Amino acid sequence: MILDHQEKPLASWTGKDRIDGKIIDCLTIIFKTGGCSWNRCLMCGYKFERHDHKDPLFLKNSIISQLNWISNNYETGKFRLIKIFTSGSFLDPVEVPEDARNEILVRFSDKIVIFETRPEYVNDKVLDEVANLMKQNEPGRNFYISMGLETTNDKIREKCIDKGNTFNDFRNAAEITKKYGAGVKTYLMMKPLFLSEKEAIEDMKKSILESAPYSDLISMNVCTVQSKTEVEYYWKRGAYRPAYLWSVIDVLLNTDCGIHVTCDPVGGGKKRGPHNCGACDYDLVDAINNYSLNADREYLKAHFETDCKCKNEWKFILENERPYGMPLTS
Amino acid sequence: MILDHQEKPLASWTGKDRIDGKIIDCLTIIFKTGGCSWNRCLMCGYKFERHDHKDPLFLKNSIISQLNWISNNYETGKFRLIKIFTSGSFLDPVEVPEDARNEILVRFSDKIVIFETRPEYVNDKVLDEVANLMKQNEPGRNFYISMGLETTNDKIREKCIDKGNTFNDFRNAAEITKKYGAGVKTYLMMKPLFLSEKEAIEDMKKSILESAPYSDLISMNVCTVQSKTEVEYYWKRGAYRPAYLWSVIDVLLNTDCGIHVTCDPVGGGKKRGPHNCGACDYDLVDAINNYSLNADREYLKAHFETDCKCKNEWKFILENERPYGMPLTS
Amino acid sequence: MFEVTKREGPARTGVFSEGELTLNTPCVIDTIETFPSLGTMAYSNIPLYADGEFCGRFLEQQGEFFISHPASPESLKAGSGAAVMVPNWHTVITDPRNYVKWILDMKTRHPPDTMWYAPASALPSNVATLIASGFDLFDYIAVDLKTSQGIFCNPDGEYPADEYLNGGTCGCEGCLKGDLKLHNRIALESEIAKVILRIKEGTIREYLEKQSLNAPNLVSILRFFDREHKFAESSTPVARPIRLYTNSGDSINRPEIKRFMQRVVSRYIPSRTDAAVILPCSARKPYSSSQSHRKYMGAIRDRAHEIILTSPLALVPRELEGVYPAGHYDVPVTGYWDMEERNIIGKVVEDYFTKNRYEQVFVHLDGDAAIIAKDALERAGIEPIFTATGNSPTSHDSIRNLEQAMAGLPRKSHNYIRGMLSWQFGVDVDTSGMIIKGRFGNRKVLKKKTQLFSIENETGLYRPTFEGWEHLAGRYTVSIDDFVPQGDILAPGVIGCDPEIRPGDEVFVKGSKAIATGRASMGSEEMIGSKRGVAVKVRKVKKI
Amino acid sequence: MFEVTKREGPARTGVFSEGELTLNTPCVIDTIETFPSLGTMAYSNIPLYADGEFCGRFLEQQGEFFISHPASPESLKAGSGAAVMVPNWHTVITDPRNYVKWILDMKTRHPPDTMWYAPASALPSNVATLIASGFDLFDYIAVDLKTSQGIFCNPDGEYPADEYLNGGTCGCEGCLKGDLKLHNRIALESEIAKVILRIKEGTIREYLEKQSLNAPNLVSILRFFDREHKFAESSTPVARPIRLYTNSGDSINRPEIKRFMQRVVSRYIPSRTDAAVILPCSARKPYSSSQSHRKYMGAIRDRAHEIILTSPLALVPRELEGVYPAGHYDVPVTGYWDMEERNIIGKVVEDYFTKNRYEQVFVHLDGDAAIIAKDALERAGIEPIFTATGNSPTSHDSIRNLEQAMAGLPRKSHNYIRGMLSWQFGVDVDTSGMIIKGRFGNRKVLKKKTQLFSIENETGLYRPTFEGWEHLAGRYTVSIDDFVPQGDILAPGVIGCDPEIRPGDEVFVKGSKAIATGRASMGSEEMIGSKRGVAVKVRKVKKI
Repeated sequence: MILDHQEKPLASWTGKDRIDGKIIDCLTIIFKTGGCSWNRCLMCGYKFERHDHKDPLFLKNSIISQLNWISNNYETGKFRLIKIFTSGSFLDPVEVPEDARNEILVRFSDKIVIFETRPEYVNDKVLDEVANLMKQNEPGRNFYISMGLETTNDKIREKCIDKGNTFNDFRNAAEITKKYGAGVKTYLMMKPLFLSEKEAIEDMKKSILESAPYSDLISMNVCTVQSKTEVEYYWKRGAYRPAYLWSVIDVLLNTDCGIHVTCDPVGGGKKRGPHNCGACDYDLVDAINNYSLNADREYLKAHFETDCKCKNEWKFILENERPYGMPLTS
Repeated sequence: MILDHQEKPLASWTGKDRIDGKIIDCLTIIFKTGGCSWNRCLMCGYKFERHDHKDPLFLKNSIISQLNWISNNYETGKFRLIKIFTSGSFLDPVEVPEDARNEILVRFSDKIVIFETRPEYVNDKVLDEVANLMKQNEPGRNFYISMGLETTNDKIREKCIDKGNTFNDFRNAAEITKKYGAGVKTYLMMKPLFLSEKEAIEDMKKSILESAPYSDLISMNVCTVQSKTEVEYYWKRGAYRPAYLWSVIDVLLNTDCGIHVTCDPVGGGKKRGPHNCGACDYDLVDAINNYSLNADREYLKAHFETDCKCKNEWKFILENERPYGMPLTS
Repeated sequence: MFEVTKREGPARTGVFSEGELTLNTPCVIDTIETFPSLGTMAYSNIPLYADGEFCGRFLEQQGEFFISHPASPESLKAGSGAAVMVPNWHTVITDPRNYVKWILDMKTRHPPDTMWYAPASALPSNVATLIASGFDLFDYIAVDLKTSQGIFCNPDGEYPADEYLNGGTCGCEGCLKGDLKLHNRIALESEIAKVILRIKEGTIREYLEKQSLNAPNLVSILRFFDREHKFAESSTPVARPIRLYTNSGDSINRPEIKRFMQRVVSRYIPSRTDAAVILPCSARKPYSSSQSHRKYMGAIRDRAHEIILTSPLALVPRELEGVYPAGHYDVPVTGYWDMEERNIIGKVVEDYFTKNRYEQVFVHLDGDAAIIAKDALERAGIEPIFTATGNSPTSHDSIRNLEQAMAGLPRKSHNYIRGMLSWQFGVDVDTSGMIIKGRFGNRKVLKKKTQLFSIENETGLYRPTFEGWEHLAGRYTVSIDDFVPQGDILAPGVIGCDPEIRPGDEVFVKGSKAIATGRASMGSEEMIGSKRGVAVKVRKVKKI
Repeated sequence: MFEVTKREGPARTGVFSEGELTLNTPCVIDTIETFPSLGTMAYSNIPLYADGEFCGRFLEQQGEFFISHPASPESLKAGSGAAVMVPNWHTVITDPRNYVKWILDMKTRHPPDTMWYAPASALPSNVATLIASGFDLFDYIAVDLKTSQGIFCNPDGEYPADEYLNGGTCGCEGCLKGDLKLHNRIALESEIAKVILRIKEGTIREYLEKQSLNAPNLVSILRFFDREHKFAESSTPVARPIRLYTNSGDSINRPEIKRFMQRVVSRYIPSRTDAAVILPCSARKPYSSSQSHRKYMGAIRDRAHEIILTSPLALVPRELEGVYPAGHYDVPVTGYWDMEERNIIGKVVEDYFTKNRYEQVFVHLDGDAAIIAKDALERAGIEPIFTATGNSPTSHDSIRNLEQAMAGLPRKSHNYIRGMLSWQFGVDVDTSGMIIKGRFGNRKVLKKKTQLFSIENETGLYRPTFEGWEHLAGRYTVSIDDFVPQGDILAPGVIGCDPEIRPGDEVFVKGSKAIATGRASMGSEEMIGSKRGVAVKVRKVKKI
C-alpha cells in the first residue's frame, strides 16, 4: 500500500474541530499543487507555495505521493474529519489534476472531507463526480466545499482583496453544492487592506449575516501579514494594521446569524496577526480559540468585558479612525 | 600781557552756575598738570590726562602757558565765577607747583574761584597763602575749595572708590577752609562700583545729609564709565550699571539738607552714563539740568511723576537687586 | 477660498473662508464637524504608498476637500482657493525621504493659494515641522489618540501621563483639572499659536531647528528639505528687520545662508581685483562698527578690497556687510570651526576666488580661519600673503604687518553701490557719479541731485526710485495688465514676473497704463500661480 | 544637609534639609524668605570678574550660604551638605568661556554633596543649562524682572508680552488671568519640573541639546563643557535602559559617545586579528537582529572579526553590539555623513586599526562610509579589500563578493565574553571554558557549572557574581571600612575606590569584614568626596 516515492505535503497537522455541534478529531493537509490559477489576492501568501511545473502528470504524481506520505505518517483511521487545502482550489483541474483529486477523495471517502475551492470550479459535472466518489457511510453530510467569500460586499472584495469574483458567484456555487448533498463552508476575511477598524467590523458583521443563508459552516479568518504580499508592503510602511482582537471578539459576540461562526486567530497577539497591546493578547486569543471549539458565548463575553489599558485606545479607534486618516495605531 | 608760548588746557567751557541762589556766568578750566598723586580711584578716567614730566619748572611753565591761552581765548572779564579742575588736586604742590598755582589765583583774584583738591592738601599754611592772594572785592566768599568726599561712608569709599581718605579727613579740611573764610564745595559720587541701585540711593541720601553741615555747596556726580578704568572693566563684563536717572531724581527730590544739591548728569542717557530705557532719558536729563540751575523742585517732581515703561523695572530693581545678584539690568 | 497672508518658506499664515466659516491658519479644529463630508467617505482609503494604477482605479474626488495623493496623475490639479487634503499623511512622518519627496511633488503640482489639511498628524512635538512643510489645517485626532493611550503630549514629545499630568510640567487648565484630553488639546493649540507668532516674527526656522531635535525623523525631514534648497528658498523672505540666529549645525544650510553664499559667488561684482584682504569677522555688526575692524581699516586705508571670512556666511565683501543676513546673523562662537562648516565655507572661498581673479590676496586671519582660507585659495591656484602674526589679527604686530603689506597699493574706496546692486539685483551698474548721502538711518543714493535709491536701515536693502530702476536693466520687473494700480497689486493682476523675485524684494511694476515701485509680498512662483493675495505692496505709481 | 539622589553628569536631583525646611532640588523658591540672611548682606557685592586680591580683601563668608567665587583661595572649601551660592552668576551667562571655566574650577574645589544656588539667573529658556551645570537652587528674580519689563518668558526665550500673553501660546492660570508675573513664575516652575523628569528619565542631555538652541551662548556653553569631557563624564551613568537619541550635531561629543569610542580604542580587546570585516550599521538594534546583518553574517560565517562602522559611535565590534549605547542609539539618517562626523569617526577607525594590527581588513561598505574607512585605514597604513559592489552592501553581488573574500579564512566564533569584559572592566580575561547560556532576557556566563556573570538585558552590561569578580583583576573595587553592610553602602562608608567607577557601574565591595557585589549609584569622585548618599546599591553580601 505504501509507495516508495513519498513527498511531504506543504503542511499537515491534527486537531479538534466543531462540526454540527460535535467536536471531532480532524486532520488538516495542505497539498503542494500547481498553485492557484487566480493568484492575485492581496493578502495571500501562498502564491509561492506551488510547483513550478505545470505538467499534469508531474502534478498528479506529486500530489499522490504527498497523499501517500500522509497515509504513512498518520493513523488516518483516527480522524473523522479531513480538511484539505491547496494554495488555490482543490477543484481547479489545472492546479489539481482530476485523477489526483479523485484519488484523494477515494482515500478519504469514509470520512467527512472539507476541501477548498474558488466558486468558479464548482459546477454540476464536477460535483456529480465528487459526490459519487464519497461514500455515504453515516447520516449527515460527508463532504463540504469551503469557499473564500471573504466579504459579501463586492466592492470591498474587488478593491481590498482583488478576489476576482462576486457574491453572486458564491451563491451560485453554494446552490450547486447543496444540490449534491454537500455542505458549504464559507470563509470570511476580517479586515483586509484599506478598511478602517470600524469598517472592517461592520463589513464582517454584515457579511456573516448575508452569507449565513448559503452556508452550513462559517469560518472567519482574520487577515495576517504574510511575506511578500501587498498587505506586507503596506504594513511595513505603517499603512496597514491587522485587526484588534477586541474587534474579532466584538464580531463573534455581536453577530447572530444562527450559525456558530468559528475563528482561528492565526498569528494572534503577534505584530503580523490580529493583536491588541501585548498585555491582554494571550488571554484573548485563548478565549477566541475556546469559543470556536466550544461555542461558549459567556466565556468569551466575560473576556470581552475585562478591561485592559488598550481598550480605550480601541474604542477611540472605532470612533475616530477614518479612511483618510488610518491606521491610527500599529 | 599775552605771552608767546600758549598751550591749550585739557578743556575749557563757559556756562551758568548757581551760587548762593544766584545764577552767574561761569568759566570752567581743566588744566593739564602733573597729575593726581593718589591716582587710584576706581572710576577715575583722568589718570592718563597728565604730563609725563614731573619736573616742577616744566609743569609751572606749562600751567602758566595754559592760563595764558585762557586769557587769550576768553573775555575773562565777563565771568563772575571761575571753576578750576586738574586731574588731581589744585593744592598738591607736586602736581601744581606753588608758583603756578599762585599765578592762577592772582589772575582770577577779582572773581569767585572754585578749585578742587584732595583734603590732605588743605592746611593752614596753604590756606593762609591762598586767602591772602584772593582780593576781597565784594561781600561774600570769593573762593571755594571743592573736595571729592564721594560718600560719607568710609567703608564704601574704601571698597568702591579706593579714595584713600576718610570722612574725618574731609571734615578737618572743611573746618580749616571755613577758618579762612572760604566756602566748601562737596562732591559726592552716586553709584560707584559694587553698590546695588538701592544701596547707591541710600548711600547718597545719607551722604548728602551727613556732609551738608560741612558744606556750602554740594554737587552730586553720577558715576560714568570712563575709558580704561576699573569701572569700565566691570561694565564691559556686565558687572556694573550706571545709575538710573530715576534714582538720580529720587535723591535730588527726596533729600532735604538745606543746601541746594546740584547735579550735572554727565553722559546722561548714554550707556556709559546714568540712563534709563532710552525713551525717557532725554527729558529727564533736561529736567535734572534745569533743577541744578533753577532749583525748581516742582518741575523736577512733575518729571519724576511721569510714567515710562522703564519705571516699573526701576522700582523692581530697587526692591530686588541684591549685592549677590546684581546688576540686574544694563 | 484661501489667501496666504505671510510666507516664511513653505510655512505661512492664511485665511480660509467659505460662507459663514472663517479659519485663520495654521489652526486645529474638529475637522469633521466643520467639513461634514469627511464623515461620508466610507471605504475610500488609499494609502500614501499606493501606486498610480491603484489611485487611478480607486481614488475618487469627493466631499469638500480636494484629495491629493503623491501618485495621482500630474494633470489632476486643485483649484486656487481650494481646501486640499492629503489622506493618511501621518503614516509618512517616520519616513523622511518620502515625506519630503511627496511634499515637493504635491506642492509644486497644486496652486500655492490652497489650504492644506494633514489629517491625524499633528502633535505638539511635530506640528512645527508640519506647518513648515506647508500644512495649514489640523485635527485633534492624533492628540486625542494619545489621550486614549494615557500619553501626555508637550512640545518636546510624548510621555507617560501618570508622571507628567501631575508632574508640574504644565500649568494649563487640563493639568489643573487632571484632564489629560483637555491638556493634550491645549498643548496642540498652544504650540500652533507659538508657531504662528514665529511665522509673524520671521523666526520659524530657528524654532524648526529646535523642534526638529524632538525626533530623528524630524531632523532628517529638515535636512532633506535643505537639500532641496530651491523649494523653500523660493518663498523665503529676502530680508528681515531682525536678527538671524544660526545656533544649530543645520543653520548653515538654511535658505537665507545658502542664498547669500550663492549670490556672493554668482552675482556680486567686486570693484577692484588688484588686491584683496581677507579679514576675520566680529561679533558686532556691521563689522566696521567693531573695534577690531576699525583697526584693520585703519591699516588698510582703502588699499585693498576687504572681504570678511565668517561662519556660516563664508565670505562677506565689505560692501555687503550691512545687508541681510550679513548684518544680522549671530552664531555660537567657541573658536573651533567644525569640519562641515570648514568644508562649505572653503568651497565658497574657492569658488569666489576662482571666479574673481585678484592679483594679490592677503590673508589677515589666524587659527582655523587662516587654514580654511589657505586651503581654499590653494585649490583656486592662489598663493596668498599672510599678514596676521603671533597670537591675534588685532595684535600690534599683526596690524603693523598688515599696514606694511599694503604699502604701494593704490587707494581706492569700496564701491558700495555697485557691490550692493550686483548682489541685490544681479546687475552690473555703471555707478559713476552716484554717491551715498545722508546719516545712518536715512541714507540715499544720488546721482547729481536725483535720488536713485534709498537704503533701508533695518535690512540694508536698496529701494530704487523710478529713476533708480532705469539702471537695473529690467530685472525684478512685475508685469501687470492694462490697469492703473489703486493701492496694492493683487496676484490675479500679475501677468508675468522675473522668476528671481522673492517675498520682500524690491520690484518694478510695469503695465501698459502705469508703472510703479513697490515691494513683493510673495515670490515669483506664487505671483504666477495664485489667484488671491497681495503680490506687490505698491509705494509709488505713475500713469503712463 | 544636602544629599544627591540621582546624577546625570553635573545635573542631579537632591534633597536639602535643615530643621523644618526640606527642598527637593532642583527647585525655585523665594530664597530671601527661606534664607533670611540673604536680606542682610548690605554692601557685600563682589563681581564674578573680581580678582583674587580684591576677593581676599572684601569677600566675607556670612549668612546661611557658603559663598563661592571663582577667584577665592583654593583652600577655602564648603563643607559637605552646605548650601553654596555663587553671587552674580547671571552676569556670566553670556560669557560661555568663563562660565564653563569657573564651573569647573568651583565644582572641583567644593564637595559634590553641596546645594548650589545661582541667584537672579533662572529663566525658563536657560534653566536647563543652569541645572546641567550643577546648580540646584533658583529664585524668581530673573523672571520677575522680565515681568517688570513687560516680557513674556517661555521655554524658548523671551518675547513681548503684548503679543504673547493673549497669543494663545500658553494655557496657564497666569495667561488665563492676564497675569504676566504669575505666568512667568509658572513657566519657570514648569520648566524646572520638566528638567527634573528628564533627569529621572535619563534624557536630560537630549533636552539640553534642544534647549541650548535658544541662544548662541547656550550652545557655546554646551560645547565648552563637551570639550572638558572628563568633567561631565565622571558623573554620567555608564548605561541606561532607554534609547539614546543623537539628534543634534553636538550629540557626537556627548560623554556617553566619547566614552564608548575611547573604550573601544583603549580597553577593548579583539579575539582574533587575522581578518576583520567592517560592516555598515542597521537601524534595528542590535544589528544582528536586522535583515541586512543576517545576510552579512551568513556570508562571513565566522571567518572574520565583524566590526560595524556607524555614526556617531564610530566602531562597534560585534561583541559589543548589545551594550549601551551601541544597542540603544538612534540617529537621523539621510545617507549623508557630515565632515565633522567623518573626521571624528575616521580618527577612531585610524586609532583602532593602528592599535589592533589585523592581517587583512575587508571593507564591506559603500558611499561615504566606505570613503571614511578607506581614508582612515590608509592613515593606519592598511590596504583594505573592498567587498561591496554596485549599489548596496546587501545586494546579491555584494554578498557573494563578501562570501568569496572569506574563502580560506579559518572559522572562529566571536568571543563575546572576552570582548565585553575588556570593554566594561578594562581587563583581559582568559575566557577558556566560559560559555553564554540562557535565552535572551536571562543570559548568563558559566564556567563549568559556576555562574560568573549575568547579562543585563536592558543595558547589555555584565553583572559579576563573586566568582565572576575573581576574574576581574581587582578592577572596579570599592573599599569599605570594617563593617558588614546592612543594605546599601553609603558614601561615608567608602574609604577608597577605583577612579574609573561611574554611576551604574558594577562594583566589587571589599572590606575587612565582608565583601559584596553591587551597582554604583555615584561615580568615584563622589564616593570619595561626599558624606551623604548611597554609594553602592548592594546585591549580595558575604561575611569574611
